[in-house]
Amino acid sequence: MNPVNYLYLAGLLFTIGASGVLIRRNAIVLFMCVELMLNASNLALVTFSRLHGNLDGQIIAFFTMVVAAAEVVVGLAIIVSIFRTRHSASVDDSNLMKL
Amino acid sequence: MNSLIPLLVAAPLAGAALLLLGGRRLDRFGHWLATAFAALSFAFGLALLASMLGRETAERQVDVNLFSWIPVNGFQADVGFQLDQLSITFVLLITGVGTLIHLYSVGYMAHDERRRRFFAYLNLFLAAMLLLVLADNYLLLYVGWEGVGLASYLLIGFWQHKPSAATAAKKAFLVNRVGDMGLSIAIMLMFAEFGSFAFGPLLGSEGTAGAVGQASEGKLTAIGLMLLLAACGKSAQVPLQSWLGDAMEGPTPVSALIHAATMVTAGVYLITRSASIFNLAPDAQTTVVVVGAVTLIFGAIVGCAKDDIKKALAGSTMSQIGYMILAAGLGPIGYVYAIMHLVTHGFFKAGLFLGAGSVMHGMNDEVNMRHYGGLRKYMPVTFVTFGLGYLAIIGFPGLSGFFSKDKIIEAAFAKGGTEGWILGGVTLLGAAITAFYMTRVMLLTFFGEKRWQPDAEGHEPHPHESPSTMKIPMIVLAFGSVFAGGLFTLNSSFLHWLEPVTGHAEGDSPLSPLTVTLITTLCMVAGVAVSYLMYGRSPVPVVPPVGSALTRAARRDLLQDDFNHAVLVRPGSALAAALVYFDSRGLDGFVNGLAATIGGVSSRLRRIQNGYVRSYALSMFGGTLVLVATTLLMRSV
Amino acid sequence: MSHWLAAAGGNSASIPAPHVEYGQLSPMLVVFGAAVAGILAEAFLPRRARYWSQVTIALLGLAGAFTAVIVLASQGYGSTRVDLLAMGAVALDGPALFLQGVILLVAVVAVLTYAERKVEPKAGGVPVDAFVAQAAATPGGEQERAAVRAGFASTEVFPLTMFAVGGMLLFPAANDLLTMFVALEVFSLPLYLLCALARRRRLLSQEAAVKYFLLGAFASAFFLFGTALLYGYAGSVRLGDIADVISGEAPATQALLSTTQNDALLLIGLALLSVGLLFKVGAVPFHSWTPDVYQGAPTPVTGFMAAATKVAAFGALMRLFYVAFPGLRWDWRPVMWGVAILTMVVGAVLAVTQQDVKRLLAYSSIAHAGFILTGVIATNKQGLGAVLFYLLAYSFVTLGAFAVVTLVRDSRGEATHLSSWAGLGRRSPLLAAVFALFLLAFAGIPLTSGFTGKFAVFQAAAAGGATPLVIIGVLSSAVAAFFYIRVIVLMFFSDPQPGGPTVAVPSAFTATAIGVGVLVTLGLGLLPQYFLDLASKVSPFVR
Amino acid sequence: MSYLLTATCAVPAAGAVLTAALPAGTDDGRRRVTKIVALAVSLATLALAALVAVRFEPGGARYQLTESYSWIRSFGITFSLGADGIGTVLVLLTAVLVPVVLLASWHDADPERGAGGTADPATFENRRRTQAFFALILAVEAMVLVSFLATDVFVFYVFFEAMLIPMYFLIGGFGDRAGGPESARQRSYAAVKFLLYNLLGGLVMLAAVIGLYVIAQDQGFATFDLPTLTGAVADGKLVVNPTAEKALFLGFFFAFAVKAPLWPLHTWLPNAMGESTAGTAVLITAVVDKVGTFAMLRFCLGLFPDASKTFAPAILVLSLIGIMYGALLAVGQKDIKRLIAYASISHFGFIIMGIFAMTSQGQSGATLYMVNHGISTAALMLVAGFLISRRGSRLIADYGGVQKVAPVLAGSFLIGGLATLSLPGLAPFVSEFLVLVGTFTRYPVIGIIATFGIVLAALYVLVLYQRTMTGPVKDSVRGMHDLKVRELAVVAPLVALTILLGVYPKPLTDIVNPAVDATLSQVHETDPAPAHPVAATPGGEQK
Repeated sequence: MNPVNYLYLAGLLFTIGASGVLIRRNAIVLFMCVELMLNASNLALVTFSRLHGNLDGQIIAFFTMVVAAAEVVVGLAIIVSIFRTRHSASVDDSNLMKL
Repeated sequence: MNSLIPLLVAAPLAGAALLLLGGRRLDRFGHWLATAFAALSFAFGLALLASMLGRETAERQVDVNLFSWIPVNGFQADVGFQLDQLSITFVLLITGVGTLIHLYSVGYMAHDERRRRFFAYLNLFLAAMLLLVLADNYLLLYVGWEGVGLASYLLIGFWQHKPSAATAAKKAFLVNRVGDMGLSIAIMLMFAEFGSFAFGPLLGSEGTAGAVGQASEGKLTAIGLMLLLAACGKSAQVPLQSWLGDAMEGPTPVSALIHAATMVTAGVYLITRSASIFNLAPDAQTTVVVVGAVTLIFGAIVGCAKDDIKKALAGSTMSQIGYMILAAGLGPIGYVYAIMHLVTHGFFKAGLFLGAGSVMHGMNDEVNMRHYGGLRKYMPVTFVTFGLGYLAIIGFPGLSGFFSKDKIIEAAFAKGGTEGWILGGVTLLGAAITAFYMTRVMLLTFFGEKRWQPDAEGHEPHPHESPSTMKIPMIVLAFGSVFAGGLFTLNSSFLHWLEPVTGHAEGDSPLSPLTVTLITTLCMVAGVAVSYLMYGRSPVPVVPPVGSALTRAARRDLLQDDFNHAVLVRPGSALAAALVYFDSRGLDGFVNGLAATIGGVSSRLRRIQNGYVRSYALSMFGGTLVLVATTLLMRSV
Repeated sequence: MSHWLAAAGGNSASIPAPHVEYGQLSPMLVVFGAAVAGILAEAFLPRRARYWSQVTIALLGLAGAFTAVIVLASQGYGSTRVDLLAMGAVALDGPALFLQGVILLVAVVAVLTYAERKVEPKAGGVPVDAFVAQAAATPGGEQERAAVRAGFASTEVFPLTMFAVGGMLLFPAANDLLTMFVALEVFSLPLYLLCALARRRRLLSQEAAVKYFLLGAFASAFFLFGTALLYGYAGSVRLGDIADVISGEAPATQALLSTTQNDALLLIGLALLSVGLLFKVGAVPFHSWTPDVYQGAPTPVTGFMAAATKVAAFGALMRLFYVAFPGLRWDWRPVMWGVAILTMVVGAVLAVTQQDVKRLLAYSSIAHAGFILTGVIATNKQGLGAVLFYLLAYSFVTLGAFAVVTLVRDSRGEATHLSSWAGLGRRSPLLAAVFALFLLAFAGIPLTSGFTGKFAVFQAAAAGGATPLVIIGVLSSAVAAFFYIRVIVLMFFSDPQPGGPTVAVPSAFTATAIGVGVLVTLGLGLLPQYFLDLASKVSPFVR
Repeated sequence: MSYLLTATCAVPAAGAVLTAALPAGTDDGRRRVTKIVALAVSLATLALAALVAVRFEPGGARYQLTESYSWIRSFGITFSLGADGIGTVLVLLTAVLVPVVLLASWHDADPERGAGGTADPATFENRRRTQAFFALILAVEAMVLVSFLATDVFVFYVFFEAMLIPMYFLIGGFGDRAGGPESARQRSYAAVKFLLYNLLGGLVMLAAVIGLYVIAQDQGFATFDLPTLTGAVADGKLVVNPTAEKALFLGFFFAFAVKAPLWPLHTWLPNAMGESTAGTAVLITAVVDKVGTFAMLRFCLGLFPDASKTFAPAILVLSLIGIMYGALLAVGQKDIKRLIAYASISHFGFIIMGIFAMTSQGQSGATLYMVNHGISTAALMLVAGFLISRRGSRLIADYGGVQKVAPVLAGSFLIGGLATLSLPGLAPFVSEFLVLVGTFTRYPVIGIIATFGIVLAALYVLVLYQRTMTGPVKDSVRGMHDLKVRELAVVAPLVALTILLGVYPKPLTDIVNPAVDATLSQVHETDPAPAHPVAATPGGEQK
């Protein structure tokens, strides 16, 4: 299979993720969409790694996963604490600060 | 001896400074101090005259350069004096009559609490006028010129608590400023054309030509017209005459000083001094003559209609100065006679004003002649001196005015051609009207029945003769009024005296001198007769009759103030008001509007910051798309 | 599947043993070490001892790291010597070392403001700082009240900050995109948490954290995708390699021949990377998080974040543009022109109508990002020095300004609404004068550091041919001056409100922080030569 | 190298610091110490300035007593001072006026007298108020002196801008007694307007300064040294292309025209002068604004000779509009201080006209005008201030007949007014006439129209005098006391100088003329020659 197709897939996933961030309300889902974008990047990295025939891309993908995991930890901590306060995970509820 | 020249100016100036800075402790004798300074200056003048008479005609002019005043590259103004026959004539007139007026004021102002200051201003007036006639360049002359304006401002407005006095003073200064503008432009023109504005190099002296000869007639005409504008301002010639009548708000000695010895004579001096320029600019000369002729009649008409004794005299001054300006405009045939009339006029007009002041002094400061009448019995000295002045001014044969005015009328005819006839006619008409209105003044004041009115506080007037400090000057001036003209005409002494400075040419008169004299005298008699018929034979109404349109207009100074108000004051105020509005709403409004626009944009843009994280993400996403698109576009372009 | 393995196996023999230059990396290592030590202290020390030990560890760590920077600099690093460390992942060159020094100094001052315990009223008889008693407790809940009564404190902010500092040290030194990404996350994640830890107004604080986190993660995703694309284009994430590929100097492999045909990969990758960095910088249109986060975060954190993040992010941005994309200058410069103009104008214009002092400073920081961008765009030696100097000057003014904000308080904590600052100059002229000095420095009035910085940056931009940018910069400075002056007017010429805020008397910590801010502001304004030299003598970026 | 110039600038600067540091207090004793110290400092400055004038050799080098210290090497900036003829007379003016202003403002900063303080005398602000006021004035003096002496474009710029800050606080913080409840708002509006206008001007100039440096740097002149730059421009070694030169000229000129102020950039002046104390108003119009016109002569003409000539006609038209506009607005004013402000705008029109007429009379006249306007406006404004302090109103309509109750005050006011309307014999006449003549020789029409200004000047001065001083005594001024000894000590030197410099301006012209020659030769301009010079027929010797 032409590896370029993976790139198309990666682009698609990235776009889906980005659109998700834009249209979903739930903070958790939003965050998952970001994760989707990260993983789209991973896919692209791995694909390019294959294309170029070096391992850099794959190694980066591993790093990304670790980073994403750390992000999850931090993100969930924040989201959970705000959920406890507001009893809502909707990001649209957090708009005390504006203008 | 020449070192006395600066002292001529310095003496009264020192007097003014001393009196102003000296404070209250000088209140008791300050007026005498000032009079002494004026007299000192007069003494210096006499000494200098004696010294001058002792020299040959060609060596009579003396130059004293004191110090370099404004030295800038290519521009050199010095403080220097030039004393010649013309200036010494003025010096003696100014200091002589000036000293008499000082003396008179000692009595006249005896009860004024600010007398010290009054004398300081008088001294200042003398100093400025002396500087004007002694300066050896136009810029220094300008200093004296405006100094006179300042002194007149201070003196006209001396009774500042009266709003009318303050207004009159302001008006005098402002109108004069318009004239000053002319002098200023004239000096600029001279500098641009010749690189100098000193008399010597510019105008030349006896036997030597000045630089003016090299300039084009157009330039000289421009300079001449600007000088004329200046002269109009100082000498109250049409169209800048409006301040003179109002200037009567000042104490009467001030009027005497302004009208006789100083101020109004400055214009005549300027034109005579600038003879070299005017001689080469016939168009400018013609304008001078026209201005003089118009003012001559104008002043005379105004003088006829006024009931206020001082204003009637003011109209007369305007008219007489018109004679002088006219004469000066005639060129070499008239210069000497202009100055001669100026000197004789200085005597009799000063005498008339001091007499008027004396009358007012005795009549609780009443100025309305309709409230006078029959005063000759109560104020004999005043009556006699005033009467001699009256006879002099109407040109009663043998008195000063007769000689000097006659010469001007002769010169007017001597202009030749149609012009000569017209000018001669105008001057004759002027002589007739002069006789008319002066007779009117005389009759209303000293003859007829008593028409005295109680003053505002209900005091009946008790006319009495004035103290001797006031009488002596009047008597001295009366002597001048009687004899000066004859003295000057004897052997044409005045002509020979001034000719080296002003030059002289005999005109080509269509009428013989005797004929002119006869016609003049006839005109005078006619004027007196008409006046006697109108005012001498029947009682004068206390309330003035409505009168003809001309009379009504003349009472309002021939509508000059209305004209100024409509043409200058009202549009000017409107413009100022409009500009104030424009400044706050237009310019500031623009800036404030800009600020408001930024504020508005800011408020609107703020709404994008709506607090929703998803919309922030959207803006980021949009930004990213734009960034990507532009980056790609940049490459494809 | 086999060719995947083959591709991997083909290189397996050539994987070299990693070589790490611990000495040269010591600034970062010391900071990370201090952070770990802080975690350990948090875990094992009794609650009473934590505050002092954490402050000590943090300050010692930062001081040690700064010493290391000085030592490296004295060895000639950064000026005459440059090096690539850790197998080329980390650069040791002038800009990196300079910015690391700045970040460390900023961090020291920031830690001082963290350590302030005199301003906040005592809780449970114990002096407390600006941070939440117990982050996990629900705001206003019983658990929180108990924690407050017990005098708990979130001393973990110190190790968190140290991690962030470590990441920031690495960020401008990162020589490949992966290291850059990791550094970005290492300093961002602690900051997200720190934002949530305000003692007062916890709802705002949490909201700030969630916004910052979500948007930050979003931006990171862009950065990462950009990394992927560039990797796809160049076959490497090393900045130098990418530059070589762009300029065609790299040995052409088969893969490169095909990928380099597609400039879209390169250009989109460049754009996406820029998004990630411009987000951290706070440039328009990626700025929208700034005001909300600055407002909601605990003020000491805001100060730290505003100063240090900007320093680190601009360092990375410049390294990216100067090292990886000098050959693409004609592609990215127009775009960055646009961004710079927008940033300056929008920042200045939006600040005009702000009512909250922290938001005002946030918008001001956006405008300043625009000014700094003009220096970045210059892409000349002067521009580099100017940006470095500007960052130094700006960060201390910012720290000082936010430190002042912590002192103006009413019963509900900091009184950040501008209306309550009315008449401050009459109650507390000294503090108001200090704040006015900072505002004037922000406005770029001569004899303050802000002016020198602005002059340097604009001068570089003009020399780099960006005259229109300079003119727009100057005009938006004028707009910006308007709102700085508005605050000064408010402080000095308005009457104080009854019941308005009081000015707390700070401990030596905050006083020192403000004092340092004042000193640096005046010093860089009056006698900037030494620091200008320092900034302009730095070596160029190493490749 | 002598240190005289540095000392001249440093003494008031040190004095400002010292004054500010004096012990605070509300008792008269403490305040008096402050005032006396400030006055002593300003007198010491005057002594130093006099020494500068004595040491200055009119026929010597263009810049004398030069000093130069390295400041910011990176940008070729040296702290260079040097006195030329024009600068020297303006230094003298400043040094003379500041003690006078201090003496005139003796009680203006006392909280119970001047406006702007709070009601409670014990507040910190009120206890420090006197110190602040006097220190700010001295600070302004120091900065103005540096501006007049700086021979480095950057140094000039820095102090040109920095002086806005103390001026701003002087305007905004201290008003006269006349203020109603609205006054605080009006005052802060005026202060902000002053600052924003001038800051905008300064920022535009900053762009031009940077542009100049960049262009010069490209051609090997990486310096801000004015003699070097002007020399290079004159020798053709530094060639600026015409478009750039025009742009740079406009950048510089804009700043100076705002400061000067030239129509239509003048609108800040009436507000600033109207709302501040009389002393501050004098400081603004007589001293600070002179920096603008001075800088036109020194910087615009020297650095951009061709552009100066290109724009001269347009600038002349603007200045002509300014002359008439200012005078007409002065006629329409109801407020004494605003009237004087508009009169100043008219006078600044004359000054700028003289400068750009490009003749030696014009420029010498303009320089003298700066001095004379300073003295005469100071006299008028300070006496107006004394008047206002007695009655507590700025409205002309509230006065009338003052002459009767306070003759010396009225007399002083009249002399100030007469000087303002350029009465011959008083100093302003000399300069005004020179400007008119200098303009006329090159631009006759403009010269003639400008002459109308002298009539309008008489109008607004005399109307003002008439309405306030003459007429029946109004109840509101009854019992008003005449000038006190301190006030006489303020007026006397000003009046004396007005007369002295009107009668004998040679000492000044001797100093100024060579500098004007040098300036004119920089723009390659010579005076128009008279058509029929008198010198061709010396004294009428030839026939």
